[in-house]
Amino acid sequence: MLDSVSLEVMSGELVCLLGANGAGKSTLMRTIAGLVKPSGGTIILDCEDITGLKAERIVRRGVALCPENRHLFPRLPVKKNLSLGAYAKHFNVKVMEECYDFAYELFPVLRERGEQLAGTLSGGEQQMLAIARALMSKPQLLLLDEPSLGLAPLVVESIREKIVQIVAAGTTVLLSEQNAGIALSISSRGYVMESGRVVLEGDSESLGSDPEVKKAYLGI
Amino acid sequence: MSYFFQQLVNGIMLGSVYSLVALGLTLIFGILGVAHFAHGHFYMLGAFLVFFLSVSFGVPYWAALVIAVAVFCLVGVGIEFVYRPVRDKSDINAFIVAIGMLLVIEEAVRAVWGTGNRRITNPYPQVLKFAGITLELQRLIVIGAAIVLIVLLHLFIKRTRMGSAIEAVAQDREGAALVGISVNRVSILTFSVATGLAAAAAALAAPLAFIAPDMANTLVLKAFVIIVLGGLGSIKGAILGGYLLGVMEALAIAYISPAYKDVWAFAALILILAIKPNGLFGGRD
Amino acid sequence: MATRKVVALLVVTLMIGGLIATCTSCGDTGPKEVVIGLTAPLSGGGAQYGTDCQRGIEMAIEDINKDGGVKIGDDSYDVKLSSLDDRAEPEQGVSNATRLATDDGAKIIFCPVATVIFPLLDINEKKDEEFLILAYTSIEMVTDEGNELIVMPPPPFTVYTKLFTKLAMQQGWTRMAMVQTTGAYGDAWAKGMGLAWQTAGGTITDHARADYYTETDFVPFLNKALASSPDVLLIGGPSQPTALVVEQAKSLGFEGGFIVMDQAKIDGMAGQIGMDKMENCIGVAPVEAPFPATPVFAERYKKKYNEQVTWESAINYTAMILLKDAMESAKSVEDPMAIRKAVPGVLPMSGDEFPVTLDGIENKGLMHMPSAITMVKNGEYTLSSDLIYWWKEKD
Amino acid sequence: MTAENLRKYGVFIAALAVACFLPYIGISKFMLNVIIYAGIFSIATMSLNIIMGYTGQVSLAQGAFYGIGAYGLAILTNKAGLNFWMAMLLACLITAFVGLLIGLLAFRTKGPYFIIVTLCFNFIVYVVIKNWDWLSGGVRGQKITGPELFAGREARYYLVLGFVLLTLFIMWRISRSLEGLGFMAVRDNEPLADALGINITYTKIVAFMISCFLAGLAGCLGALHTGYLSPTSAHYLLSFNFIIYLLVGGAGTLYGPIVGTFTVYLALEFMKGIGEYRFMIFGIILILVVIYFPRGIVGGLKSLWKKVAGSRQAEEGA
Repeated sequence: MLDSVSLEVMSGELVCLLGANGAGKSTLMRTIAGLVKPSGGTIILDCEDITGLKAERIVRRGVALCPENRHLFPRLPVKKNLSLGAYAKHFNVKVMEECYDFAYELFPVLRERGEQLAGTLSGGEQQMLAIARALMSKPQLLLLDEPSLGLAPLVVESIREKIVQIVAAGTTVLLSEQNAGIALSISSRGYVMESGRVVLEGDSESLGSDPEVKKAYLGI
Repeated sequence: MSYFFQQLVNGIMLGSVYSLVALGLTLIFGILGVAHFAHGHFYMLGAFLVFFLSVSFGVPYWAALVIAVAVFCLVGVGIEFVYRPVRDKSDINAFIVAIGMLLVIEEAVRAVWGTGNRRITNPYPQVLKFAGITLELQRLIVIGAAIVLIVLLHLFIKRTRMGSAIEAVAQDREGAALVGISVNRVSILTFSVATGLAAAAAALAAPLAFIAPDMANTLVLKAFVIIVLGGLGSIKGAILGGYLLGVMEALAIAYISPAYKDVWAFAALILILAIKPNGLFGGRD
Repeated sequence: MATRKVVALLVVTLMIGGLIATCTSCGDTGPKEVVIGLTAPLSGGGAQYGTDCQRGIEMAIEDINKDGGVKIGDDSYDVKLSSLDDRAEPEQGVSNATRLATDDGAKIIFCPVATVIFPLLDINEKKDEEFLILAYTSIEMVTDEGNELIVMPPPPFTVYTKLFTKLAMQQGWTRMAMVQTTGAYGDAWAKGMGLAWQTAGGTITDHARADYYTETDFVPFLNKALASSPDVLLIGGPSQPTALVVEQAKSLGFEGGFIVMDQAKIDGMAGQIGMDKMENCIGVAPVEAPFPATPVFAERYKKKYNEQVTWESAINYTAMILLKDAMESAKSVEDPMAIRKAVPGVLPMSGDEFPVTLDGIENKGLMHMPSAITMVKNGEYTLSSDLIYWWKEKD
Repeated sequence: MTAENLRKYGVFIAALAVACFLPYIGISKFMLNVIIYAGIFSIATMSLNIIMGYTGQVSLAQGAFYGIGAYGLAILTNKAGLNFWMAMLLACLITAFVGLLIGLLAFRTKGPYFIIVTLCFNFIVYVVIKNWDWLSGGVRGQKITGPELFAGREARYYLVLGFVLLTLFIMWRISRSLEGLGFMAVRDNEPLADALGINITYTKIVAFMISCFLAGLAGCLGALHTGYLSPTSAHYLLSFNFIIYLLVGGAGTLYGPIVGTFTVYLALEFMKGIGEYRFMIFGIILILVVIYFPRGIVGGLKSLWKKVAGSRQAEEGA
């Protein structure tokens, strides 16, 4: 489904990935995270080839995916979901505490909901939990797949702010979005995908003013 | 009234075995979505191993039990590898693999130990009498040991890292992979735990009755009824369902009809599923 | 994946090929042979019972072949036993018998389970596929249909019902609960026993039948029966599960007696659970007690199979020798009707070669074999050496 | 006749020709017996193919419906004294009706739940037949006497052959009809079929009823051939057998059920010489087949043929 995609993300950057439904954004994300085996090409992280590694190895290398459908553990409490987020890293108690603190600072509502089952949270809260869970492994690179999907505008706005905070705290983020307006407003660079290929790339400002992008993704 | 309690105790005894067997099945179904129809045959094999150790080799009962459980934890690892190629295929493929497996096991046991019934000497034949109830000590041990095993399993799943990994994979396999849990390893672990539990149940209950190559055929059917009733993949459902079925059966023998004792459970299941298509306790879909 | 597939295909083909090869090669034709069929439970709860029958026939065949086989004129035929497992299920039995009769050409088929014998009576007179049924059962009803190709050696169970009732009543037992096996045999027995019991003034307190061939734990059934506080339990099916029933009933605190149906043998049960647990059991006497020739046979049997001899082996052994004599007297191994008609001529069979005695045969096929009953008292068999010539007391 | 047609029908016609003269080419009575059973079971397997192969619902109750058909026939002839053919038709209709009732309950569930519900139903039928002495004759079973015409084995062979061909024809018609397409739409993508306006439950139930009718027919023939009926005729192990036959032959294919039944049943019969070990070997073969040839014999041959034909075409094109 993907065909000669080439993109790079620098350390500390927030890069966005635009494209319509079915353009291959999710597949790309899942391939990087190791859920889908690529038939060709290479994925390089910190000068090391991580192509074809299993998902659990990739998490250990510092890449965490917050997937499109969240994939939480619905019948486990919120706190357990978070602790499982750090499963791959074998952190000691002290580091775990730091991780919880960071997550709760970012999303205070999760502290209140600590003992509640993840499946009973509202859509927005679930999205926050999914992001927080991905952050628990202290990733260098966070892959965010459609975090705004199906959420109310107010919640989307809050998520947008949180993403900015995450980047500010030093995590590199690759954000995939259908909602190009939001994505371009916070990212530094962006790529546009169509039927499995990257068709456009550039810094966010120029992408935002590109007439094609405006017409196709910004609805202007 | 004491007759009622007598049959109730019988039912709880039966239910203990059902619960232990159903627990393993539900764990496996939760992790892999595999209807492990050969599970009962590993129970049978466990009983024969205890028979072999204690009767042919004179190993003391409890030592035989521990050895059987340990051996079957390893056997579980092997089972996982047989299922691995069909894990993501349709339900029925795994089912057929299970049938193939159970044919091999049953005939192997027939070849080694013959087709007839065998008996393991009851290690605790002492008869207890209290409140009008009479039962052998071994039956009480089955009930007690089942509770201990269930509590241990609960602690394992709720309190340990590996236990949480099992729950995570059962609830969302992709989510589990994303947080760095190796689904393959968890699935091996699950088969190991489940098969060990079956062997434990067999070692406990086998001295009370006959052991035979086809002893587990109805047992495995009932275990399936239990886990469907409790909601596929639900641990709580398997435990409650197991005891419920055991008690129901004993009371059916006592008050309705011994001949139809096996029917009530199955009929109840059909009715419950017609009303609640995902089982009494919900469960995954 | 592709290479694996090829390997898998190779393995599968090799396995199937190998199997077919081994099977076709075993069909070689040697000297003249007469095939005797057996359909019996060889697995499950009745496995021991079926195997005991099988061993008796096997031993007889060994003796016959050692003696030069079945001699008819100048020809002699080696005897071969072909046995199939029917798990005491009628349909399986029918399919086994058809197979034995058509494929192996068996003209005589042994069958030790009444439930299976009944359907065999419907097919054994079919033209060109006739076979003689050697019915090892005590249900006299199998001879009632007027089938001309049946021989039934054991005494009918009705011999026992009155004797057992009398013996039990002498102990002061009047309340009986029945926990016998399901099926034609168990039902007929329970009916007959119930009649004898009630005629003698006893009461039947409960009826909780269980399938002895498939059940493995009888406690729930026994609890039900014992709740009616009986003095005595009617139990029975194959010896092995019956022994478990006695053991479990005692573990539930039952102190009364047991009337054991004739399929289960008191000595066989004692072998399972020990003589001390057999106290107060009324049943058929151990085979060695009433017949003087049996101990020799028992010793040979023990040497060969390392197990205690049973009625099943002893009677089926004698029956097989009887059939050999009948074949020789009829001068045919092919015509079951002629063989059947030759049976009265070779009777009685008694003496040192035969573990049990066969005195005569009635027109319907019921044979005259004396029997004996026993009751276990203080760890001893009582009454066991008194032979009962039941047919002489028939009205 | 084109080469394509020759390939398509040639094998079939050759097989049919052999089948027509089979009893007279010197095979043993026993062999003929085995072949008759294989024919009867292949009707049952074809009936399973409708619900499992075409409609995608794995039913483990086919053994029960086989038994209901057989017992229906026995009771209608023995107890009600009906004419044999009349009884046979009625028995099949009764089976289909029971199928309707069970379908209404069972099709509320899906996937593994459906498998278990049908299995439970089969178990219940077995236990009821075993214990309902008055109606079924209980463990003892009962006798079935067919019409005088079919007293001989050869005659029964042709009767079964006729019904196998009839069932095959029905299967062929179904796979090409609108209903058949509906079945397959439900199998391949339920939501999509729903969106296309196919009534899912109705479609499943129709398929199930046809399937039950044919399973009942197989049961009647089985009872007639054996001449005797006992609870084993409704055992759930029968259901397992039918599923194995179908998967080995190839689910969802026209000839798969027949090929699978004959292969497995005959192989197991031939291997009887080595005793029960054959099941051990059979078990291993079963596992290997399901893992490496999940589409069965007919499915596998089809894709092989496609590959061969495809490469040939490619060569011609080049």
